[in-house]
Order: sequence, then C-alpha cells, then structure tokens
Amino acid sequence: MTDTPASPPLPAASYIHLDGPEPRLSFLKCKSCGTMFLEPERLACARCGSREGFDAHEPKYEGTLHSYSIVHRSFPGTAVPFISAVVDIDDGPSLKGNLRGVPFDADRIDGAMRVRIVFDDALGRRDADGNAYISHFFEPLAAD
Amino acid sequence: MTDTPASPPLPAASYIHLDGPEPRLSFLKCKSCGTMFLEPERLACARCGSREGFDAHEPKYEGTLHSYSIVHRSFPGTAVPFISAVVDIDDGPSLKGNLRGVPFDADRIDGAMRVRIVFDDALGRRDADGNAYISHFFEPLAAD
Amino acid sequence: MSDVYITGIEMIAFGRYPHRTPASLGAEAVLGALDDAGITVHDVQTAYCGCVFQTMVGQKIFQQIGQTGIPIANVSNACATGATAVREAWMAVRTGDYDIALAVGVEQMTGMGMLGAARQASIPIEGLMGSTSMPATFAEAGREYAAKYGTSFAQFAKVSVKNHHHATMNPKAVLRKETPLEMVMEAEMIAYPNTKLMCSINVDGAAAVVLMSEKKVRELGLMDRAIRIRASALASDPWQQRNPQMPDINSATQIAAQRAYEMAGIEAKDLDLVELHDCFATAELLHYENLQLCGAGEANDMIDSGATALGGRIPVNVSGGLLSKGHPIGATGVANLYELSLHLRGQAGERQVEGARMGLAHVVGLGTCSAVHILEKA
Amino acid sequence: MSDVYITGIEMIAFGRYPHRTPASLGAEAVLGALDDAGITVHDVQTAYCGCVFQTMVGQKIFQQIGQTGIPIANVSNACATGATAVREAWMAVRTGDYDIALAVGVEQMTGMGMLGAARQASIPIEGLMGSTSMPATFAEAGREYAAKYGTSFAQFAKVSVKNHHHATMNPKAVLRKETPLEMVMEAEMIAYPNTKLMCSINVDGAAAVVLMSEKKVRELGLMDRAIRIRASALASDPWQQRNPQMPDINSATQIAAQRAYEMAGIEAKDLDLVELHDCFATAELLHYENLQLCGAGEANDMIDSGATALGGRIPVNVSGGLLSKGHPIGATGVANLYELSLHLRGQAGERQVEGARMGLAHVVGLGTCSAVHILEKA
Ligand SMILES: [Zn+2]
Ligand SMILES: [Zn+2]
Repeated sequence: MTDTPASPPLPAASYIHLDGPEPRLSFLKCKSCGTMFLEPERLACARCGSREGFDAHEPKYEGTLHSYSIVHRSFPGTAVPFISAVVDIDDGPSLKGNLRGVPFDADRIDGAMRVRIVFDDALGRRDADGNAYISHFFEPLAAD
Repeated sequence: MTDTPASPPLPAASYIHLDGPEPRLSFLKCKSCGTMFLEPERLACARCGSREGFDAHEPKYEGTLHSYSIVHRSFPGTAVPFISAVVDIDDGPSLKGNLRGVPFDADRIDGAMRVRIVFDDALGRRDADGNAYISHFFEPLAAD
Repeated sequence: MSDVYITGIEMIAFGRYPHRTPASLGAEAVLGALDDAGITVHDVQTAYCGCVFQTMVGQKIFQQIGQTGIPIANVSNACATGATAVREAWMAVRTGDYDIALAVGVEQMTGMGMLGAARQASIPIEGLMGSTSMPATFAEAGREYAAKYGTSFAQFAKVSVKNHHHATMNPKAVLRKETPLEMVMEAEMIAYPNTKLMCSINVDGAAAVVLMSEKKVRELGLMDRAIRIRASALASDPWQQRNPQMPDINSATQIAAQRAYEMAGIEAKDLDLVELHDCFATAELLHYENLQLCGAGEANDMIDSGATALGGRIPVNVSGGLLSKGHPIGATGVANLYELSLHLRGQAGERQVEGARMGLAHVVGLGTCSAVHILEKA
Repeated sequence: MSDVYITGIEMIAFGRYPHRTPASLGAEAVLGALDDAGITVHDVQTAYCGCVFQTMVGQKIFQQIGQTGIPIANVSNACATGATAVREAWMAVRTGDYDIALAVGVEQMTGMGMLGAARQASIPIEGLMGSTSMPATFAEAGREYAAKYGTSFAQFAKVSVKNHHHATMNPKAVLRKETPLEMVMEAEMIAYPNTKLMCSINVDGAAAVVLMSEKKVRELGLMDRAIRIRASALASDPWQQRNPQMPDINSATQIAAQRAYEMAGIEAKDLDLVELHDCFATAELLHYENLQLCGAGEANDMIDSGATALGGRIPVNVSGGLLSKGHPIGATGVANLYELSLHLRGQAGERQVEGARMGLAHVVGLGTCSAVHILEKA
C-alpha cells in the first residue's frame, strides 16, 4: 500500500485565495459605483449596470453579524447542528458562512456581534480526487 | 443454488392484456366521437372534448404501415439496426412498434404494406425485479 | 383598456397523488374551472401553464381534455410560477387579442424531500459555509426582522398556530389540525427559529382559472359571479447588498405590492383579506410590512393582537396558507386566487371573511421574483 | 393598436462554452441587443427569458447586468421556447403597459448527447416498440411525406447540402463547411433517411431582442433601423389520429402559419426569405408546404430547382439553419429573428438576400407547439 503525497488544499470558494502565506479574500469591486461581488468574473454591475469593469478588492477580516439560523436539520448527510450566518464584512460585501465558537442557543447569541473571518480546513471534506479544501469561518471577536 | 419459479410475464404497455389465452389489445374509445386512445384512463376526449367516458375496444390484429425509419443509431445500449414503424390498425388507433421480418433496406420495404400485429417476448428485457414482458410487433402479412 | 375578470376557478384538494401525472392533476383543475365558468375547452382561446419541475405540461393538459390548437405557453418563476401564469393570461386578454384565457398551475412533488437538494460543488458547502436550505434561508430572513424589531420565537410560532387553525376550516388543505403554541414551539427544530410545524409542506396540487374580457363576461351573462382583477404586478429583485448571499424576499415583494396598489388605485386599508406567501412562519410577519398591512416594526403587534386572524382587522391566510394547505410550487400562486375568489363570492363556508369585497394575493420565488394580484368582487 | 418593433437584436456565436453559465451566455446576448438598440439595462421595462433546461435564468441574467426590479418571466415551450419568449414580450408591448420589452433565449447543451435520453419505463422500450429518438421521429415524419409524394433520400439530403453551403457564409454558425451530396448521403446513417449530416447539432448559444412600441421608436429616433413585427403566432397541436404516437409537426405549424399570414395580411409569395425549423433535413421539405411556400407535393421540386437556396425564388435558412448554425433549444427561436433582422437591415454580408423586405421565422417544439413570426423592414 502506497500513499501518494498530499496535494496542497484548494480554496472552497473562488473568492478565497491561497497564493500567499495566509489565505486571503478578494472580491470584485465595481469601478463605477464601488459595489462588491463574490463571483470571479461578471459582465456588468448588478447595481449600476456599468460595464467599466471591476477591481480586485481585499476587505478587512472583521465584520458584523447580520443574521443567522441555528440549523438542526439539513440536507441528508450534513452534520448538525451548525450556525448559518450572514456577516457584513468591514470594507467588503456580505458573506455567508458557519459561525463557530458560540453556543447553539439563541438566548446566548448576540445577533449583532462583531466577528472575525478565519480560514480553516473544510471540515475534512474531500472532493472526488481526494483534494482537501480551505474555507472561511466566522468567530466572535469578543472571544479574544 | 435455487431457482425461484418464474413469474408470468407482464405486459410491456398498458394496452396489452394478458388475461386470456392469447395476448390482446384494448384501447379507450370515446363514447361520443369514437376516437381511440392508448392510455388506460383519461379525463376527456382530446378530439371532441367530451367527458362522457370511454368504452374498452379491441381492434383487429392487422393494419397498414403508415411510416417507418430504419434506426442505425439509438440511445446508448440499444441494439441496432431495427425498424421503427407507425401502423394504422384496422378498427383501431395508430400504434408505434418494431417492424420485423423485413430487410433493413428502404428499397425493399413497401411503405404502405399490410401488416399483422403479433405478440412476443420483449427481446429478453427484464425489469429490476427480473420480470419478463410481452410486447407487440409488426410483421408483413405478405410473408404468409 | 377594459377590465379582465375571473369567471371560473378551481383548486383540487392538495395532497399526495403518486400515481397521477402533472397533466392529469392540472387537467382536473382546468375542467373544474371551465365548469365553474360554464364554458367548454372549445371556448378557451389561449392558455398559460405554470409548472417548475416539468415542462410542456400546458400542452399535455389539453391533450387530456381537448386539443384545439390554441396558443399555449409554459412559464416558470420559482414559487411565483402560478401567479406568473395568471399574469400572462391577464396580459393576453389585455392585448385585446383574446376574450377567454386560461391559467393553470400544477406541481407534483411527491417523493421530493422537504429540504430540497443541495447545490453541486467540488465539495458540498452545506454546513460548511452556512446553510442554503429553505428553512434556514427563511429563518435568517426572519432573524433579520427580529434583530430590528425584537420579534420573539413565540411570535413567529403564532403564525403557524393561526394558519393551522384556519386550515381546520378548509377541506382542501393537507394539514387540518389545531397546533397550540407549545406544540409548534416544541416540534422538531429544523432551523431556528423554524420548527417543523413552521415549515410549509411539499404536496401535489393544481389550480386553474378562467379569465375573460369585460365584453365576454357581459355577453355570457357572468357578471354576477365574476371577480375583477384590479391589479397584476410582477417584480424581480432589485440590487441589494446582501442578495443573493441572503436571498432578498422583501424588496421584490415591496415593489410588486406598490405597483399593484397603484394599478388598483387602492391602499392596503381597503383590503378585506390577504393570502400571502407563508412558505415558513418566519416569512409571514415580514410580508405584513412588505405588503403595507402595517407600519415598520408593527408585525409583532399584528400577530399578537389577532389582527390577521379570521375575524381580525385584516385576516391573512384564512385558507391555512402554504403552512397547512400545502405548497405545490407551480400551483400555489393560482390557489391563492382561488381562495380569494371563494371569499369574494361568499362561498368560503366556515372560514368566510364576512362581506369581503377586495383581496390581495402574494407569492415570492427565490431567485428572485414576487407577484401580487388584487381582486375585487365585480 | 400600434405596431411593435425590433430595435435591437444580437446572437452570440453558437458553440461550446462548457465553462460559462446560461446566465452569462444570455447576458452577453442581452448586452449586445441593448447596444444595438442604443439603450441601457435601465431602459428595459419587462423581460422574458426562454430556456428549457434551467429556470430563473431571466433573473440570473439581470443579476449579471443590472438589477432594476422589472417584471421577468421565464418561459419554456420545447423547441419553440425562444420564439415564445419573443411572443410574450410582443404581447407585453401590445397591452400598452410597456414601451420597451426584452426577450432572450439561451441554452447550454454542452455534454448532452445528440440523441437525448430515453424515456423511463419498467423496461426500456427504445428499440422494442420502435424508436422515440429525435432522428427517427423526424425520419418517420419525412417518410410520411415521401410515401405521399415520392420524395427520395437524395432530395432530403439536398437540404443539408444547401443549408451547410449557406453556413459557410455565416461566421456565427458552428459547422461551416461544404458538404457535397455524396458526403451527406454517405455519412453515418443514424435513422434512415437521416444521416449524421442531416441532424442538427446540439450547441450552447444565446440570442436576445429588444422590442419597442411605435411611440418609443419614434421618440428615440430609431425608425430607420427598426424592424416591424407584422405577426406573432403560436399554436399547439390540434388532435390528429397518429399524434402523439407519431408526433405531429405539421398541424401546429400550419395553424401558426395561417394565423401569422392573416395577422400580417400577406401571403407567402410576399416573403423574401424564411428561417424554418430544420432540426433534421427530413423536416425542412415538409415545412415548405406547411408554411405555404409551395403547393401540396411540390417540396421535391423546390429543393431540386434551387428555389430555396440563396439566389432562388424564396431562400430558406440562409443562416445555415439548425443543421449548421446549431440548435441551442431555448435560443433557436430568437436566433431566427436575428437572421431575418440582419437581412431586412441589409447587414447579412455575403449571404444577404438582396432587397429583402419581409421575412418569416418558424419553430416547432415537440409536445407540440409551433410559433411563426413575420418581420418587415420598417
Ligand atoms: Zn456599479
Ligand atoms: Zn370524442
């Protein structure tokens, strides 16, 4: 039995970049109105309709929780519970992700908490070729 | 190794009935206008719109070839060549089926030939439970 | 431009019909609508069919009930599919080219899980980057409102209590039982704050409607049973910062509602009842505000005070709503109009909104679009 | 009622775009059509998107190019999908409610086999009860005509020779090479008499069109480049004895064509060119007769004499047709109008039909429906 050497992990979303020492985020920013988008390429801006093009933009790695749900039942095979969260990133777009490091109890979750964006292995998930992935996660800033 | 006794074959289409000594055809016939349909049940007549209902109708087992194609390539896994034929059944509707007993050569096929409707095993095809099926086929009458 | 009227409408009992086809379900609804209008398939001049999971269902329906060669188009607009079919039929009559148009919505969902299917990716992202399940998506929409206005879990749950209660009076609803508040809150938690009893139910169903020009209604002497379409509005989602990461069910609804009120020349206070898109209990409260039934942040009071219950100031989802009637996607938007029509005709039985003269129907489909219709007793 | 005009139209080069999405392909066509009309996304008041294999593509397109909240509906009508989208946009303008409507058709078919998928059953019936493959289905339709009028294999094959020749002058066609008669007849036999070179090609593609009311065309000063829609007709299949066992592509086409001629107040002899639904070479000859381009049984002479070739009496499929341009289902019906518009504007280059003033576009979708549009230089 032989082990093939592990390939480097891949980004779990196109806006996660693994080309530097640390994973980083990069979004499209409309040259005309500054609106940010998550896709790697677009034909025009959904907000202003401009076709002037987009700049790559790196946001802050902190943000504010906007909304969330504590998920107790999901698609078959998905481990539960987990917290699905929408975060408004500082100087960036809104992003969806798992909020971790908080109890699964709405009474103990500050619905407008400040969070940091961190990167980690994609919960051990592998694609058909065995590749590992890096995903973003949210953690409460107050936990520092 | 044990053999389970073979179940009796099933009809390959709902208008084929295996409840007598020989397979037979039965179609819906509109009580109002006499139009015939292949489905086992309908809400109304597609021709006249009547909701008076339908009688069961057994046609003749002969008919006239209306059109055909010699199929040399079909869905993956389908044995070719075969002849796909549309036959106008005497005192019945039009029916699609395999025309057999003729050469795969358009120059040697009489496009308006008289045919008989026969029944036979469904080319050895079995469903997931191992059941055999009985299908209808067309054969040239002139071959008698 | 002359008005357009509903003269025939039908909804089949929603439920599970694993051995039937969408065409068969749709055809049953169409025949009922034709009978209700007192016309035959030969009178229908054009038809629109809404169905999400299958196509060419419109033609297949007419293959079941009478093939007359009329123009038939199939439309799809997520959960606004049925309403979009109605709107297209309405527009067809408005062109002046057709006097009798038919719209039918149908869906066969038996066998589909309540959560739908996960999106494809190189690795599954569900539970890794949050959830894209519908219960969680609408939970997040609800939590957004709650964060602004302090809506409690119990207040969201009361929506189910109310709508399930309404459904006990609707023989065509799939879930017909009282669910007290504790039962709703203690049901299996799917995606907080949506428990299982706060999620709509995937079922099979169909509904159909016959629309006629004013000229034709008068010619056939149907004005006494006719329902006037005062507005038909459709909106797509305008740009919003968090959409589509957080699907925006509010903006499209707000635009469609505003357009509908302007078209009808009325205000929300003129309505006698509303059927709105309660796909999850968390959604209903948001739409009170989106549809201008209350001011900003007043939805909590609306549900607490019983204003939206049968007998209240503005009854909402007296049919039982998607939460209890069931939600056969393509049929839902037409079924809403069926409910309104029953009330405007005074035929809603035990759940009748007394003296109802004006009603509003709303749907929202993720992706995103929203349709609003306003109907009035002719 | 005032006329409706095409003021902007675009088709992307058909081909294989495995790394793009239907929304991206559609958005490219829409931007081209907007540019062609000299307007922006903010001017569009309502939109219709035709796509068979995916839904909510209309909204996704506007999410790519500008979300303005307009009404967007997705339509599906088999191979008549794109044409149905155009027809709905045309009706929207005809209601008087909208001055600028957009229709887009798109399909991403990369990876789908040319034969499609077999129907599900307890056992497969393909090759047991004849064939339901498209090449065989249209072969049988052709053989029906041949049985009546003696059409030969070579005569059917000449359709491919002609249309492939036309495509050599169309840089947006996917197959651009001459195919002499022997090459067509000696290509792999798929379903006699359709050889591989007599089957249309599944490709990705998109096309979009901007429609405007007469008032708006004048206001924007676009009349010099406008194309008047003289007719838009849609028909479903009337009852026929052999349909659906033998899908009837003729009746629906005949009805749609007759309605279109009546609406336009013209006859077939007034046409300068035709783009018709040559999904298989065997289909084209039937449609000569269905569209009244010739009398009963005269299609054989039409193809033999070159009457339908570029330079002939009534050129058919000078774009190369579905046989060479490719057949991205949802886009095809809009792409036909693109071809007509090029000719009516005198911008078709090498394949220009000289002095073209009036053109007809036709599609037929199994299931069954047919749409016919008649366009005229304004
Ligand atoms: Zn912008
Ligand atoms: Zn009949």
